[in-house]
Amino acid sequence: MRTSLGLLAFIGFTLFLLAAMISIRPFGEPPHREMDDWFITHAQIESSANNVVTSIVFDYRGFDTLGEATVLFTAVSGVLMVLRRKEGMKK
Amino acid sequence: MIEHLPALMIAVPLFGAFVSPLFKKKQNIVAIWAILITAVTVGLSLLLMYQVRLNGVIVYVFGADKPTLVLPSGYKVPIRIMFEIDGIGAFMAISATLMSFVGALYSYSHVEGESGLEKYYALLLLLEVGILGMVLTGDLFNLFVFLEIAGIAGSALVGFRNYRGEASEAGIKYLIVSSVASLMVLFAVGILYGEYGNLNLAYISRQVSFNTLDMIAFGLLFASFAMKCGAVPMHYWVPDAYTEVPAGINPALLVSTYASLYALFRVSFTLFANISISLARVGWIMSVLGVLTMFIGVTMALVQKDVKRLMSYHAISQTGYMLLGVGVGLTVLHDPKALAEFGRTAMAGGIFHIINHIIYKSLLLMTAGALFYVTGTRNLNEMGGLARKMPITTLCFIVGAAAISGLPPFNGFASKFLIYESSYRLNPLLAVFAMVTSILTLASFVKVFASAFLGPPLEKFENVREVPKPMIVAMVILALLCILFGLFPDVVLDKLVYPAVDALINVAQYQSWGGLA
Amino acid sequence: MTTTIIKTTTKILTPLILVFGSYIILHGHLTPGGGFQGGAVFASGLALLIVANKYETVKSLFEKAPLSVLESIGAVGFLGMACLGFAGYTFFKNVIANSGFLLFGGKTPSGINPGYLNTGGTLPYMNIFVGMKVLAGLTSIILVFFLIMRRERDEW
Amino acid sequence: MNGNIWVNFPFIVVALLLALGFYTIGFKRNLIKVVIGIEILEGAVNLFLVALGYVRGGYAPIYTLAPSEAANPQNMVLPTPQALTLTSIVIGVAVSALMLAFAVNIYKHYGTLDVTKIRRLRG
Repeated sequence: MRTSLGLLAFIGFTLFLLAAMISIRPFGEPPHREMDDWFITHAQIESSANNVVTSIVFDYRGFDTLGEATVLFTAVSGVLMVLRRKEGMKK
Repeated sequence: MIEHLPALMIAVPLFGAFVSPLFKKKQNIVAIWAILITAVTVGLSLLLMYQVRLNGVIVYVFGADKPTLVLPSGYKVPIRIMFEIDGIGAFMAISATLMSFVGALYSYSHVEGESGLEKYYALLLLLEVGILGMVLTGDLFNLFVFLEIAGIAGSALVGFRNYRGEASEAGIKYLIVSSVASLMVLFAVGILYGEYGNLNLAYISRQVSFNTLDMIAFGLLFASFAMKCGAVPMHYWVPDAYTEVPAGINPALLVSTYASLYALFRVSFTLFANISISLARVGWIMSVLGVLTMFIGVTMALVQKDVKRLMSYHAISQTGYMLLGVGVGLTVLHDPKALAEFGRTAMAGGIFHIINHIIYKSLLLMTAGALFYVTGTRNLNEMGGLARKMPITTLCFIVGAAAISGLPPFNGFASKFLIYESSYRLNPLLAVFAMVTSILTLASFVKVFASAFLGPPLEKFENVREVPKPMIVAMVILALLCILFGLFPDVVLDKLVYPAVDALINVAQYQSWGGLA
Repeated sequence: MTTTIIKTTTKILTPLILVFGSYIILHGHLTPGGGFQGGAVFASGLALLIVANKYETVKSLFEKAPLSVLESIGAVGFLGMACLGFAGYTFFKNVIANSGFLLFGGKTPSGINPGYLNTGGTLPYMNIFVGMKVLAGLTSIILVFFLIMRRERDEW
Repeated sequence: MNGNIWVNFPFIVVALLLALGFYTIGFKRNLIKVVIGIEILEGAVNLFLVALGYVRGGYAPIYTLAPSEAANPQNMVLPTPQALTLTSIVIGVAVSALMLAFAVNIYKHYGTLDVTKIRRLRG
């Protein structure tokens, strides 16, 4: 009963996703590229980098990258904490 | 320096987190360091609230020449990440910083002597960073990044007691839920980016129309944030996570749940504000979801034996009140008369309930943590007669229990009353359900009080003492806040809650970056 | 996993992988790549070193390695580079770009060019710090998984 | 619409991958398989982001020694989705590392990774 209900929900969700993906704009023809044009034309002037993607990653959207580095830091701390040895524990 | 306040809100706790693993062998120093950093952020967030009340919406553009340079000279779209802070953002920031501070203070004694503490405090600070970023940001992708930070830090902390299998299990459950939710958020953000070529929340909210893709993105965002804030069909992770996490993290974890609730409100009030026709329907969905959440949560709570698990189910049911209050407001958002009559009050009730619930539920979970600290068990049937031994804890528990049941002069009453009277105006049935839930809550807490604190003193708890001072101080701070918020609700409503409500209602101000463009 | 063939191959390959990783980090602002990718390549070289050796060797090799300190330094350095913008601009402002600063402060010609290493402003600094952080972080994840697997194989 | 389906083939693949990921998360009982399901979701979303940035006949947005047709900015693919994908890949690595750490711990405590068996062991 529970499995069939889950299967039904799953099929419904798949159709929902397919509907979304069929009604999206055609592949390879972005309708709005104002923001990206600014990046492409100004990356060399404003952030002095030939690689536009790097200029976005570290300059225009650098704050995201700080968050990304923080995510990695968090995960490393988490892994080290979860897999730490037990001997330090006293209680 | 004052114009860099929004950036400092993130940079200071982040610096604290990055530095704390260096204090590897000195466990006390790292605890004090975390308390210090969280105390500084409390000050910063109060300053931020002051600035927001002074200037309205604060915008901070990262990497521009000036913090207020939203659009590059003569260009029509925003290109950089920005923070956009209005009343509700500052309100949530205050809750987050305050609760992290109290949690760090409490943790000083509560987890003393366990290993891995430098990671523990680093993760506490990172959880705070995640929440602050979520509530302050004005950029959709940035929201996703901070959602992930909060989710990962939270789940790692849930698994802190790695010598218990249940902790790891609860941790992976929370991590699966939060990563699926955030991936769906990212998918929705991708859909919006594909349509409008931008990631700025305010800019997209001006462009959003009423086509299929927008609806799908809205559905995905609504579902994922509802999942992360523990609304009913997806509530099963909440009790596990709240039970297994050390009590010192509970306040911050609660706030991170409500940061998702904030994101839910932000999405439905601001991002999709243009779809005025069906917003009332969304409001009804939110209210009914709220009623279901509160009712199912409280009925599950009645049968629990584990004291923290019981309180966690109450956390689910209290989330329902917030959804109900704000949902009522959303239903009548485009009806100025009804909005002025009861919609604004309902939203005030819902948002006031967020901070009230954070305060008293943290207090209760901390008293449960104190019970665990002295008795080593969380099973209610094994406790008893602790009132004499731990007078301050008992007193704090009574304050928290009275507040959660909505008894007058405590803060729970103030916000619940607002919700009752306004949801009654929309549909009396909603108010009836809310009141029944409140009575059931009272019943269940009377049970906890009787079995843990009253009764004959048990032999095995002969040597039990009151918990150490830092824990007491943390609990007393929260208990005092409970009483203060209950005695002077008008002050809090005026200074904190109504600015937040008006920020949600006044979409035009947010969409124009506070009048900058 | 610790046969002679693997050990010898590792000895030859690891230096190459490490050099390639450093190249990707340093040329992040000119060619595809950057701190994260280069750090991951560098960490994969160290991972090769870890899986190809015995438990005791790895433990003695990495016991003194200040991975956690390196990670903190990388993170704080990244944050510090971002904080440079507080001096007159905003957080994350690229203050060094085109300023004529000695290291990485050179001017980039507009349009297609062969690429000059001494450009990019704060970008190469951030790449280096992030690369340091990523290599330390990923290596410590791999190391802790490796140690726990080898240590507790008998207990399972 | 009819011609759209073949033009939008990458997006259809994204939808199918998402469905596959959700199926794996929802119906598999082994924790490692659940983690794999989340990785599939991650890959699907990343593919979606990259596909959004594609411009027909476009060049990589890098000026170093680029072919001369790339000098016109209209001929470069959109750089923002690539940057977003980089961020989300690293986040995916972090999430999977932490999940596997939890899985290791769970296996150590219960001796199994089957979700239903774990639930039974807890009672």
